[in-house]
Amino acid sequence: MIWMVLLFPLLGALLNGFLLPRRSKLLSHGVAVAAVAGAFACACCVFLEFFATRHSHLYFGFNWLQAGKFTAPFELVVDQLSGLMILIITGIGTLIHIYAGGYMKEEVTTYRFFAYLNLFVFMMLLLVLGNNLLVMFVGWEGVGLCSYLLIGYWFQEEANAKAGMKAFLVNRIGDIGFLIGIFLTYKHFGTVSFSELSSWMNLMPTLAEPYPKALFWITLSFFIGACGKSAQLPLYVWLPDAMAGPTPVSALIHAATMVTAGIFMMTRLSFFFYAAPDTMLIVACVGALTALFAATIALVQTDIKKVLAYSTVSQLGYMVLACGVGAFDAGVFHLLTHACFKALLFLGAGSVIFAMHHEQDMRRMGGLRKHLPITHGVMLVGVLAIIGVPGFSGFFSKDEILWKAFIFPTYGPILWGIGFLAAGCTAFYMVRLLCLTFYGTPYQDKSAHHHHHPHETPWYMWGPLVVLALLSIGVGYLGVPDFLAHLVGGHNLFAHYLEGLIYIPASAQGAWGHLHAEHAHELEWGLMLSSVALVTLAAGTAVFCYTNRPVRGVASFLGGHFPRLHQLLLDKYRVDECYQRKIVTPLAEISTFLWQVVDVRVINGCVNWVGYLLMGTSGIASFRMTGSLHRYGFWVLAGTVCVLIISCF
Amino acid sequence: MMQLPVLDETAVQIIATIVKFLVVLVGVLHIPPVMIWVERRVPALMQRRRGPNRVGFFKWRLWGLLQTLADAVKLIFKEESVPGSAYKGFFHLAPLIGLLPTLLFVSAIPFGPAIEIGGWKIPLSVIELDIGLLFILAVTGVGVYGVTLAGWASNGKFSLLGSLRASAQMISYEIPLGLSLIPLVLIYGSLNLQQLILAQSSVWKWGIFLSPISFLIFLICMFAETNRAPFDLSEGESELVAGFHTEYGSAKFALFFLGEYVAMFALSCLCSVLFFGGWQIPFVAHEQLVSLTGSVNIAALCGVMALLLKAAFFMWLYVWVRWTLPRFRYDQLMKIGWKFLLPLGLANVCVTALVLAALA
Amino acid sequence: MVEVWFFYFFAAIAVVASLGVILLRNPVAAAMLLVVTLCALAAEYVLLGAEFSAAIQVLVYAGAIVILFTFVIMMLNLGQEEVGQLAGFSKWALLLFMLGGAGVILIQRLSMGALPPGVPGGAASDNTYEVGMALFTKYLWPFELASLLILLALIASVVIARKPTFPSRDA
Amino acid sequence: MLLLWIHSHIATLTIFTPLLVAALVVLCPSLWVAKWLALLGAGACFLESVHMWHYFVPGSGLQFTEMHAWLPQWGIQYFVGVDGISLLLIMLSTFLTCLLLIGAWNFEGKGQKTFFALLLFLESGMLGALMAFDLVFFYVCWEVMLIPMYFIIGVWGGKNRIYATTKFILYTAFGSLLMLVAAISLYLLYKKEFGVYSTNVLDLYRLSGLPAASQFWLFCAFALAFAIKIPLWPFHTWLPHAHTEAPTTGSVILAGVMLKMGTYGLLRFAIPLFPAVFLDFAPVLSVLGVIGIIYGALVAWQQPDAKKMVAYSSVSHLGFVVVGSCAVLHSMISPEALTGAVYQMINHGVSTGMLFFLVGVLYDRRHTRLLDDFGGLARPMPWFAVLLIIATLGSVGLPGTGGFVGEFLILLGTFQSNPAIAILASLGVLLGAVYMLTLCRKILFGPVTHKENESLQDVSWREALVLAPLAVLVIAMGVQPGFFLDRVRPSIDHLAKTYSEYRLERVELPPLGCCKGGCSNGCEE
Amino acid sequence: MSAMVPIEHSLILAFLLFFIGAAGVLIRRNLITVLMSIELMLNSANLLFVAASRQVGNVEGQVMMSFVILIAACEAAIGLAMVIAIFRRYGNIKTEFLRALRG
Repeated sequence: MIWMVLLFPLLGALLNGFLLPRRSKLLSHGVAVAAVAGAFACACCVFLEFFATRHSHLYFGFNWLQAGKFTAPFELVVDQLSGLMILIITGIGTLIHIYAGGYMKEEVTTYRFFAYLNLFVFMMLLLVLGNNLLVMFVGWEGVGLCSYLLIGYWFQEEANAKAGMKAFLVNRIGDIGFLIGIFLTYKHFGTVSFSELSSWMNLMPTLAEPYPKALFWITLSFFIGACGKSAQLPLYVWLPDAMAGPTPVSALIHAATMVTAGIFMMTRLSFFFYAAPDTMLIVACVGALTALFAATIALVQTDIKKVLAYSTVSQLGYMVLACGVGAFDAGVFHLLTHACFKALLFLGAGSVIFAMHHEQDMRRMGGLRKHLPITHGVMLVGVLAIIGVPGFSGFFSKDEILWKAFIFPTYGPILWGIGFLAAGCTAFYMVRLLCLTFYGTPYQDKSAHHHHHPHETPWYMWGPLVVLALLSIGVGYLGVPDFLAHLVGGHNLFAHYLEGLIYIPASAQGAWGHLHAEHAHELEWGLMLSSVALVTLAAGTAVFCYTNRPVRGVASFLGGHFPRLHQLLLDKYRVDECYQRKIVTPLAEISTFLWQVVDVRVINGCVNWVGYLLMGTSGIASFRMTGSLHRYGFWVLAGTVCVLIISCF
Repeated sequence: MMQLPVLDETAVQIIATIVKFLVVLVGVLHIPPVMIWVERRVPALMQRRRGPNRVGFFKWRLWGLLQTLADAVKLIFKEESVPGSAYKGFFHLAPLIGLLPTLLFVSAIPFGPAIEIGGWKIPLSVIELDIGLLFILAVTGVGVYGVTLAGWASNGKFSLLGSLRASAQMISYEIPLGLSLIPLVLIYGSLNLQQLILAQSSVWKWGIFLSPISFLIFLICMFAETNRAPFDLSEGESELVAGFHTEYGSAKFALFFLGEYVAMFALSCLCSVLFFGGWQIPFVAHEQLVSLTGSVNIAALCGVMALLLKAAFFMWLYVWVRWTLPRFRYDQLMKIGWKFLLPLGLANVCVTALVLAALA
Repeated sequence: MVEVWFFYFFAAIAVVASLGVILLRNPVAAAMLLVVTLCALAAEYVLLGAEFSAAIQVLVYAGAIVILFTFVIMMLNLGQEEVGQLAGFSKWALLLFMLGGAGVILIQRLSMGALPPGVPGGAASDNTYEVGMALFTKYLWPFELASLLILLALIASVVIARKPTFPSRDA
Repeated sequence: MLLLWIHSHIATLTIFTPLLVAALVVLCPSLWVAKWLALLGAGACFLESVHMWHYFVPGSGLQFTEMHAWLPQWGIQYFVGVDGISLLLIMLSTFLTCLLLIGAWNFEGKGQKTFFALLLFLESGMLGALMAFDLVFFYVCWEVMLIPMYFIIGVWGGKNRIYATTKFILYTAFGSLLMLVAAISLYLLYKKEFGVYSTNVLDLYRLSGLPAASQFWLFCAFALAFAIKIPLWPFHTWLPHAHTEAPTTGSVILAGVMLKMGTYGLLRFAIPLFPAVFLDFAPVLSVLGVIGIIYGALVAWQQPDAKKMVAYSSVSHLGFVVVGSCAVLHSMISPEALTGAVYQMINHGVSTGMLFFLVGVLYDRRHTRLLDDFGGLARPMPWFAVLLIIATLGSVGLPGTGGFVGEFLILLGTFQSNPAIAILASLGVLLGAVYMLTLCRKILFGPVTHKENESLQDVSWREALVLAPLAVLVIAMGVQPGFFLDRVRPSIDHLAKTYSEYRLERVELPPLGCCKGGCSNGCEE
Repeated sequence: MSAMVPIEHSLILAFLLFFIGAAGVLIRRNLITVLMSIELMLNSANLLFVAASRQVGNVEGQVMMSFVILIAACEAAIGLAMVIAIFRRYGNIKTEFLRALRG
């Protein structure tokens, strides 16, 4: 069954990519949806099978890579984490596939799109199912490849191709971290299998040198990998650009699944991370900073997808923060909820864009509520979920993270504070998005003579949205924090579910004692209420600023009084430019220098110089070579005569 | 027969050689008139017309034989003209250079068995050589110079082209010619022409029967070597006016004529010698003939007659073929020489050698 | 002693003709004189009892090689005005050379006693047969190799003399 | 009976089949027949190598050996054999040659027959060098390879071909001459130690008591020859010229197989013959390799010419192989790295060969290779785009392609011996992606800027016939490396573990018909 | 021909021919004449062979002589082919034009 989960999308990709006739869009769409839906069905079976026993199970495929002592079998594992992930991937994947059929209706090469998309699902499944680092890495880079292909799906535009390339390359930087992590792991542990590593860590009561140090480097390396894939500072730059791809892609890859791979990986290796507190601090800081950083950028963006993209970066920051403070379960839970509501938001935004004929600038929207009622409704749910309105899924997950951050012994309150601010920003920009898009007066395009009225999308596009909206509300209740759950006599189902997987290795128990320590519920209540208050405040401000009026208020205030700050935010802190100026351009100049000067002049020059030297020498030696046949003949014969004369004596 | 004691062997031979040479020279000089007559009368016969038959004394017209004589006289006494641009020396020399090898060729042919005069055995060839065949080949090779020089010295387009063609042709066909002779040498085991003749003691040992392919090749080469139809490209009148002797007139032209007919004669003789038993009369052994006639000399004379008859047949064949076959194209000519005759000749040599080795 | 006189006679012809070869301006004349030299040498061979050699000398040299020369001269149509000057370098060379040559001959002449005594009547009776036997027994392999060589030369000369495939100097 | 004969002379047959066919091809009057003949010959040669593959018994020994005295008075033999280090390269050579012939089927320009014959001749030389276990025979084949390549570049090359080919020949010949000198002194040293002359490599492996100084110089000479061939930085400058000027086929064979001769020679000769010096030199070679990796990648990035870019990428990729071969670890070479190195050789041959083919496809159509002349080709040429992307992915070492397996193993092993080198080398993985994706983007993506490009023909069936197997191979090598590596692993491990006192034994020829006995070394569960 | 011509005579003749030929090679600018001069030199060698053969009393000298003739034929063929090629290229056959060896 587990193989079927993998096989379906692969088959779908192959069929769409190589085998099927390419004319029929319906066929390619049907095949793609069937492949993912089939995979989803199988994934459900697999999950249920696992859920019944709660015992992780290994599936050996074949002996993939073997050299020296190194072995990396193609082996899959189904446990709490991967079971959940395959559900997310195939489930949300199915919805998005269905939706994509409508969204990509006008495309000619839909087969290509669906082939990539199915391939992506396959790779993502491989990533989450692999039982060793190497198989995971296959999926890890595989999804990067699909992301590259899908971002550059509209390759006719140079910018899209460049964005795809940027995504791939920035990811590759992270991948190198991942690779080095693998090397280090193999060096110190002699294996790359999760199960073996896990049991090794589990059995070690204490870690002597060199392990602590090694673990620091190992986890740091892996974290670099995670930074790349999960768009953390400083490697987040690819994700906003990745919005160049079709919106379903953004929903599936750049919101719901692929970008969370870093969190997934860190959770997989939680036993390592727990054992490396120094790294954890770095992780937490990076996560928190990313959350705030991206959120501030999102405040002023005008492109609807860009806002969502930065929002994604910010939310990923939350997840990483969760990992960093040791709350992997909270991180994964946020992953789950985020997958639902961010996919929802993206698809909703996609519907808007679709309805607006590929207009993405929010300033040119407005008042769409009347035209797109369903979309509006689901978007509203999504926004409420993401900003953490109580009762919606985001509330539970985000709150858990903030709480865990707060109790983190090192700089805990500061981390909480950053997260808290970010939550406020989130509320502001998401509501801003909603207001600009759906409320207020419609934008009057003076120049457009044939204004099309936006229409609600067909059922197979809004259908998935509705499902996702329901999920965005519903999944939150899986992970109600303990102190709330206790009110109704339950407990955090999700954390409980993951308990078997995420454990603190024996050697690191001391450092993470606070996670299990009893804390005052009042504090927790207080924090929760304060964040609710902040969210309300921010949302209210946004509503005040952006509804039914020309853009003003905070935004215009900011723009008016702090123009440079506003500009800085608009320019996304000019990080891209900085990278371009400080890294890419110098590197290109160095390359040119190496080529034009070092290679052509110096090295090749030396080689040629030897040749010229020889040529010159031969020139000196050949001055008697007059080229006259007669002279040569004369000397030959004269020599002969001389020899004869001499020999006669 | 009376001994002449004052003469020793060498002197006799020298005198005999001079005499023989003179005889051959005189004999050879008579060939062209006769041949010209033949060349006029035979086609006339073939074409059912009369040909030149008017010239004569009174009623004796001698079937037109005298026409030739008249022509000869005319040729010799005609005014000579030398082209202004010609290389004079070679222009004058060329006909002689052309004639000389053919005369040498004829000199090497044994016209009959040795005769006895005054107890001296005198062979009936001007030069008796152990390597007669090689000598003939060598002389044939040198024969090209006449043509070549004539064409070149005339310093005219047609002449040059004609001579280039002629000499290329002659060189090309010399090779199959030589190759065709090798089987005979292998079979009879000698290069001496007299020995070769003697080895063909009976009709069935004639070269034509022992090595028919050689004969075929030789026959073709014979025509080519003498630039006769169908290989007369070098003087193809429709293309090159008259080829290498375009610029020649009067006596020098006559010399060329002479050279050509002597060459024809020599090759006919060689053909008879090599393939038809030379001076041997078919079915009559030489000893029988000697005993029959009672004199070596008369028998030898009969032999000479036999050889001349055989040669006459080939001379006639020349004429016959000339009036029967059209001319080849130049590339065809070369193709036949290099792509057909040469491989055939080589194969012939190999096969003969193998057969001989097998028999031995 | 007739042979000796004959020898001198032909030797004189050979030397004079060969001088003509190198001195005459007209290449055709030179070629003709070369033929004369060769024939004279062939006569010398006969005098030396090498009839076979004489025959092939005429057959190959005169009948083939010099014909080739003549051919080429005619084909390139080299008028006598165009060619035949002496090389500029020649005077010194010739002088030195002739002196050297004379010296060598002189010395050679003086040291003649070192030569092995001749075998009287040494030439075999059936010269051709002997040569043939030597060629096909003792010298069989060299002979075969030589045939290969001549085949190569044949092909090579065809290839070299073909119409040029390289661009001419002006192009 | 015939089969048995073939079986017992399989190595010799494989070497000389192409040579024989090459002669026939030249002599064949009809071009059509000659072409098919060449293809058949190459196919036969491939089948012969498949035969070897099939009967190859996993194990460290030397198999399919054939030994004849050549110049017995000097101890020179004709000695050929196959072991795990050469087996894959042999397969690659024969396979690529078949494809090359198909690729050059409708060759533009004169002398196709000669061209085919030269290719086959080249194949013979390469196979000879790969199978030779006699130093002299190896040297002969090593030099013989140069001749056809010289003509292939010099006659059918681009505008600057004479310069390129002369440089190629002089440069490589310079290295080989040094190697010859070293080989001769090795030969004399052997005589000194054992009292007999021998050029048998298996004998030479037994040379142990070489003085350090002479080992030093001998290693230098050998290593220089191989470094030039590889080409290791900074001896690489002949490569861009040769590649750029060579016709497509020449580039493919040059990149596909000939460059590997250098790394192969390193593994076969330089390392096991002079282990002590190698230990000292390994860091140097590694550093040069790493410089090559990064330098090659950076320089490739800025190239305006697609072919030159791929050429520099070869410098980078071969750097990996060198790094992998020099990953010394506690008196042994890291087996992982060595396996990776061997695998990377094959993989580079396939993926770079494919890239050169693809550039050739473009060149055939547009007669230019400048990246600026292309752009947006994915629309008019979708299949071409697919193939180019597959080749690119293979080249950048995406997991699932052979490139990943090779690079990963190399880096993994190198990391165990020298983390700094490995980390720097892994930068090459990143930079590799930079330039390869740039190539892809500039050719395939963006708007179609040149009008001529809008109506370009997609890959033809014949080109697909060449490229599809390579594409399949790129992926198959990533998915099932075991299939390729299981047979050769024992040899590689043997070399890795015992390189300091390397010995090679000759193995009896396995009987015909029952081979599968020992191949289950890791290929079943 | 029983009487012997002394070998010295042949030697001197051979020397003369050789030097005449060599002089021809040196002083003539016409390639064809140069080639002919080379033939002369070869012939002098032939003469020596034949004379030596006579002197020693076997035919090996003559065998050698036939080889020499053969090589002369090859040389003439190739040489003349080259002359033709040179003529095609330079338009004449003076030796001055053959200066490719000039350093």
